[in-house]
Amino acid sequence: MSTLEPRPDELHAAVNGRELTFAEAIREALAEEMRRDPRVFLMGEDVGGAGGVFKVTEGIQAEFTPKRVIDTPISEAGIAGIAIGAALTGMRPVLEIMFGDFTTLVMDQMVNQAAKAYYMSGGKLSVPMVLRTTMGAGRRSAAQHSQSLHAWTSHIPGLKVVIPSTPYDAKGLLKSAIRDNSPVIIFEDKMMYKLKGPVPEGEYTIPLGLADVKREGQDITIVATSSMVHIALSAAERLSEQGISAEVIDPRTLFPLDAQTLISSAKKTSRALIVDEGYRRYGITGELASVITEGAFYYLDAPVRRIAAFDVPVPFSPPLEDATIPNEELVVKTALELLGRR
Amino acid sequence: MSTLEPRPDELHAAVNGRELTFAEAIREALAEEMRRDPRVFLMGEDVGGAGGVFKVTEGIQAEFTPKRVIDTPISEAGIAGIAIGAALTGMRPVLEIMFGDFTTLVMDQMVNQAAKAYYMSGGKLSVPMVLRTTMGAGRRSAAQHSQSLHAWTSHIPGLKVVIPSTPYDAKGLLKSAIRDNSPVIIFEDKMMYKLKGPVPEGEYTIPLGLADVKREGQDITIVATSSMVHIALSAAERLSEQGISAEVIDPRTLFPLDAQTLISSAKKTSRALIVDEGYRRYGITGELASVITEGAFYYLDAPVRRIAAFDVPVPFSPPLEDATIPNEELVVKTALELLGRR
Amino acid sequence: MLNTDQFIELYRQMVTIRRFEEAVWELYTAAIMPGLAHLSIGQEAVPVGACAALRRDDYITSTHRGHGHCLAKGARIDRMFAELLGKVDGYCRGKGGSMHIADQDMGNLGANGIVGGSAAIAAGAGLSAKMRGTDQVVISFFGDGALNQGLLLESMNMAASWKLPAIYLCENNQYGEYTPMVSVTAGADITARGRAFGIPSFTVDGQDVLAVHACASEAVARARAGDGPTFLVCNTYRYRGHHVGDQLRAYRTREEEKEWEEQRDPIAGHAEWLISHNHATPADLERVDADARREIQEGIEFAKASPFPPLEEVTEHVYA
Amino acid sequence: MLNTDQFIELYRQMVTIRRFEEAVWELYTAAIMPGLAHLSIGQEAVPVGACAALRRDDYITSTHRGHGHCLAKGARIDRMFAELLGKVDGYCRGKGGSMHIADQDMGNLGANGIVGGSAAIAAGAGLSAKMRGTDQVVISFFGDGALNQGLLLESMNMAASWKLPAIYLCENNQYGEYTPMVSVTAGADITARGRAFGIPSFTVDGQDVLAVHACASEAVARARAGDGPTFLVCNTYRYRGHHVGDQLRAYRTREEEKEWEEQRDPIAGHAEWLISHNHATPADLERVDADARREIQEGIEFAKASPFPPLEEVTEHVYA
Ligand SMILES: Cc1ncc(C[n+]2csc(CCOP(=O)(O)OP(=O)(O)O)c2C)c(N)n1
Ligand SMILES: Cc1ncc(C[n+]2csc(CCOP(=O)(O)OP(=O)(O)O)c2C)c(N)n1
Ligand SMILES: [Mg+2]
Ligand SMILES: [Mg+2]
Repeated sequence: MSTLEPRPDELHAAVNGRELTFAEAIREALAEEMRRDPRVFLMGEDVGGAGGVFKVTEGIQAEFTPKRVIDTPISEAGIAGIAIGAALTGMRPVLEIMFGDFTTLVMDQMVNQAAKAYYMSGGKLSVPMVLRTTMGAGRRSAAQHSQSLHAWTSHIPGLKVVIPSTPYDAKGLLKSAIRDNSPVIIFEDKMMYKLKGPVPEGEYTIPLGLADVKREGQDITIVATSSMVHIALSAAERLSEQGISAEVIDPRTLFPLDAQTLISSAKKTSRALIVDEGYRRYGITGELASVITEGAFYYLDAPVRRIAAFDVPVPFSPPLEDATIPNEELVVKTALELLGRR
Repeated sequence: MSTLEPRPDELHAAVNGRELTFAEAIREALAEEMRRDPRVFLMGEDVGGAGGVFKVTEGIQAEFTPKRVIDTPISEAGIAGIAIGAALTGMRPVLEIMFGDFTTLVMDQMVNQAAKAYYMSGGKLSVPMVLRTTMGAGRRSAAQHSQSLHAWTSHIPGLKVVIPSTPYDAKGLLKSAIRDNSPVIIFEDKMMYKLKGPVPEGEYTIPLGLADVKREGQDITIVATSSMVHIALSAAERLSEQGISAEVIDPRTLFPLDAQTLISSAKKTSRALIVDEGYRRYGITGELASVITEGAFYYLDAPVRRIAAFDVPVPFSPPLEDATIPNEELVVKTALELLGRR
Repeated sequence: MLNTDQFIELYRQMVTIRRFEEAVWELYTAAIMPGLAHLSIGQEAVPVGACAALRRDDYITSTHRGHGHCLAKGARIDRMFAELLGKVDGYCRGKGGSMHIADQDMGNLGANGIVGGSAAIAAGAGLSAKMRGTDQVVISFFGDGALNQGLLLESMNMAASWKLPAIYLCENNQYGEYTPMVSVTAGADITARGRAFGIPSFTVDGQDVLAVHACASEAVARARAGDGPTFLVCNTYRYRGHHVGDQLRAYRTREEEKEWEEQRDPIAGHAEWLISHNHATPADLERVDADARREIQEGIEFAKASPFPPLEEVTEHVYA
Repeated sequence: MLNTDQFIELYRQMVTIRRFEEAVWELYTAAIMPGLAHLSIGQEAVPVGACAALRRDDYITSTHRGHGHCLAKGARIDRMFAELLGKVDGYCRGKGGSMHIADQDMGNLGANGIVGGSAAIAAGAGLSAKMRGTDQVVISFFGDGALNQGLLLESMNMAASWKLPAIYLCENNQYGEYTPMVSVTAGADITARGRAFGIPSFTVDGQDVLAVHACASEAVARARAGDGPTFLVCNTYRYRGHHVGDQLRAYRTREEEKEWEEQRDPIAGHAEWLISHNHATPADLERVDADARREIQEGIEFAKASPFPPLEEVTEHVYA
């Protein structure tokens, strides 16, 4: 089921051919939620006057004033803590951490404070905040500006993790994240900000914990996240030219994880392949492969295959960087191997 | 092969019935390395005068003076950076971060700086440092002092991760870690510091990347880490009473990972179970299960099972805390299920 | 100015904290209380004087040494003991324990196991008060050790830049665990760290509950008026070890301990003041003490009688 | 005191940095250089004046805006261009790029993509020098934005506590990206942040290479003598956008830009000084400029001719 046809369990509106970029969809979600709920506010480095270094929040400060769109000092840990404190006391902050690589600076606040406050207080204190950050290589930004560190927060009980692949999903998921009463991290691939896709006007949300079948197929299951969904879809197209029908599933949220959709697909196709842009070891692919194997072992004809970024710091040099990122070619090749076609 | 019989590929000395606690073994490794190499020094909060809150470094400052055993301010990120700077310029620091939960504060320094310096400089700058920290629940220390966060650093290329389960291994692995030219993180289960075990006098090292078969068996493979090794060994004993021969494998280092030893065992037994005390999702167990499944799929009679800590912040209340930690009972039960005995 | 009842109330609170923590020591050594706890015996004047300057709807953030803050911000003894024993009637349903204890309904945003970990949370509560248009203020308690956590300095910078109603209150008990403050904390005068951000910064005798109260009241007034943060360094001393059961004493001298305990005890000092200013007789104060002891005994009984949380709760409260 | 050759050398270095970065701008806009780069055009006097106070075996830590530091610490132009183009002859074999560029053999411990990220690394290099018994010193360069990173303040505290031979040098170009320094940096005088740790702290005219050199020399002498750190705030200005290709200009005024460029340019200023003090003629300076341009042209040719690293290198240098 493509995003053109929202699932029946999603709030939705007619698409009517309207298209937005990934960045615009996020901006629209932010603005709508800020209009709806005066407790929602934005903070981050250069999110206000400059509209964010990726221009995602452009124009938001003009509508909502600097009181609700706050340019902060370069103090990642501090601004995360400020968001937590505000969330504990009745506000619903949306914090931007410019590069996912800098989430390394907010781990104590997010993991030891935000993720645990509700539990440690026996349900008395809650932290309804959203942390928006980026992921993805390919911009020749080298090792400290190219990582996809979504595995870390996905590992932590108390956090929810959203990883949209389309403008439609980004908008609907971000709105749900903002309305959620727990801390939610959302990873946006910076290479997708200009990607266009259908986004209906007006209100819709996508519940966290619902995978989306981006393409139906019978012969092989490809589970892909974020920008890897598009690589998987291209690969599926190429596979179809060889008569292979690939199903492409986007989990959309890493926690809560819609394990059932992944498992059912693998049971149907008997072969599964995971594509994620994080580092391979001890990351997303190992977990998703295990979840599928646990649920569909007796249906599988071969072990689940994993495609991820190389386990190396992302190099600057373009040919080297390109080699570290999963690509369509590799997905096709791996799928064919998995199907015994090579 | 038990630690009483070091593997032939390890430098070793005769054991002669000598026993040390886990803490003493670590202390001995530190002292020996400091005597051997004047570049080695220790730093951390209260590691000097007080000998560390777990008494691991007791007496070290008296031998090596406060110049080489440095009590630091409570500035985790800062002291990590200081260790990195010292390592970049000819020293070999061993940094203690008191609780593994506080490694959340050093992630930027360890992940964006230490792990990447060698790569980003094309091999010109190296960071020969060791970060010692703790893991493990069970001390009624609640959610911010009980986590086992070894999955995070294991995810990061450029870092090595050591996770010893016995005094013998702790000493030999720590010595190798100190001699390694890359940053190494070592996780010590604080519940094991008083655990006794054979440790030969004098020089031996254990290479990083070599799993140890702690108990040989034919019917089922139990891969266990850190203190879970002892739970696995007790479970294996109980299983043997029911005529089941369990092989217990301790990877000892999560990176480099001795995948071959895990896979060979699983091929032999056809059934594998992973026990680790980190959070379950997106953690150690998913990776190890995937590695085994990839390598031994066609030999496995059932999907690899995983036992890990509950995916909840560690609760203070004793009965609740106990429920979150894997135990012998659960290992036995899961093994029996895996063997179709239930 | 405070009246006689309020002066005596300060005394009552300090005595209650001391008796409470003496009982914690006993519960721990009798192996009735699980886990760890950090006692603030000797430091009682700081939370009591400071929290007396707050309204119920004001916030505090607390530390690993948080029983005093919790009591001074209005928590009940019985439910605190229940928390310390891991029982379901505890403020956190037994899930938090000593290191996370708080009566959340009294504006306590939690004790904290991460040194310095709540400094920015406090600033965030202040920002929130400002955005919501209330005149609530927040006091962030932290120890001298936390002065060297970068997060604290980041938080002070933002509190000052944005004129947040946040009071940064350092309980300078001279040591972080076993490390003397002066050996790891550069600069001759700690208050310079606040002044560097343009924050009005003062040193206070933390053993004098009236002095603490006076300074805190001024700081609170400044914050409520929209004039931004204050940094207070309250000099104080913990009589016991770093944590219950801690026997290490090599890091400080017996003379130093004796001087603080015998010359500068906040409870004895305030008692003398109350009597010499005719606010109370020795017998009045005896009665306060006896009442506190009784309440504590009852609280312990309550806590012992309370059950552990049902096992199903282990997976509850992970997500709100 | 410096001699004529040295005065001219300062000029040569500043001109080289400017021409180098103008070339970077062109390489970027011509789509020959991949990725991002942050130019320090306008700020040249700071790295040049500061590094001139250092020996070859002294260390620096650099920033995302690091070309100037790299050149001033002695790197070759050709190998720098090779790095910027991702070629194997680059200092990092093309793996680092602009944000991680360094001639490591000259004591440059690396440019850094994390704002404030190298502050503690610098302290560590200082600690190491002390432990190894050398008299090496380290200069930690960082921007005004990094002043609000807690790590920097933690590092200053340790450098001061342990009297480390580390110089904290803030290149205050008045903005962190698009945010004015004054809007997010509390306190009337930044140097108070250093003084809070007892560190001698000074404001320097960062557009005057001789002033920078003089202050840095004093700081270096203090560090070498074992008297600990210094904090220098060098006021400066970047003429171009935050990064190459950055067109956003709404965050500052044309007048402000003009004032700095036309009234306070470090190269023009030093040229005037050299001429008026008879250290050089206009023709001498022309020649310096022409030489720099030629060297840069050759460096670019070298870099273009250099191959990309072989693909196998992608998995090399992960572990030492
Ligand atoms: C981030 C962090 N680092 C280290 C610790 C271990 N620790 C607990 S209390 C303490 C000393 C704190 O000193 P101070 O802030 O002065 O408070 P005090 O204990 O004196 O009240 C330390 C180091 C911790 N809990 N959190
Ligand atoms: C930890 C971190 N946060 C944010 C960024 C994004 N960023 C890059 S440069 C910059 C501004 C830095 O300002 P300043 O320190 O004044 O240096 P300048 O760019 O002015 O030279 C920011 C926010 C980063 N690279 N690292
Ligand atoms: Mg203290
Ligand atoms: Mg700047």
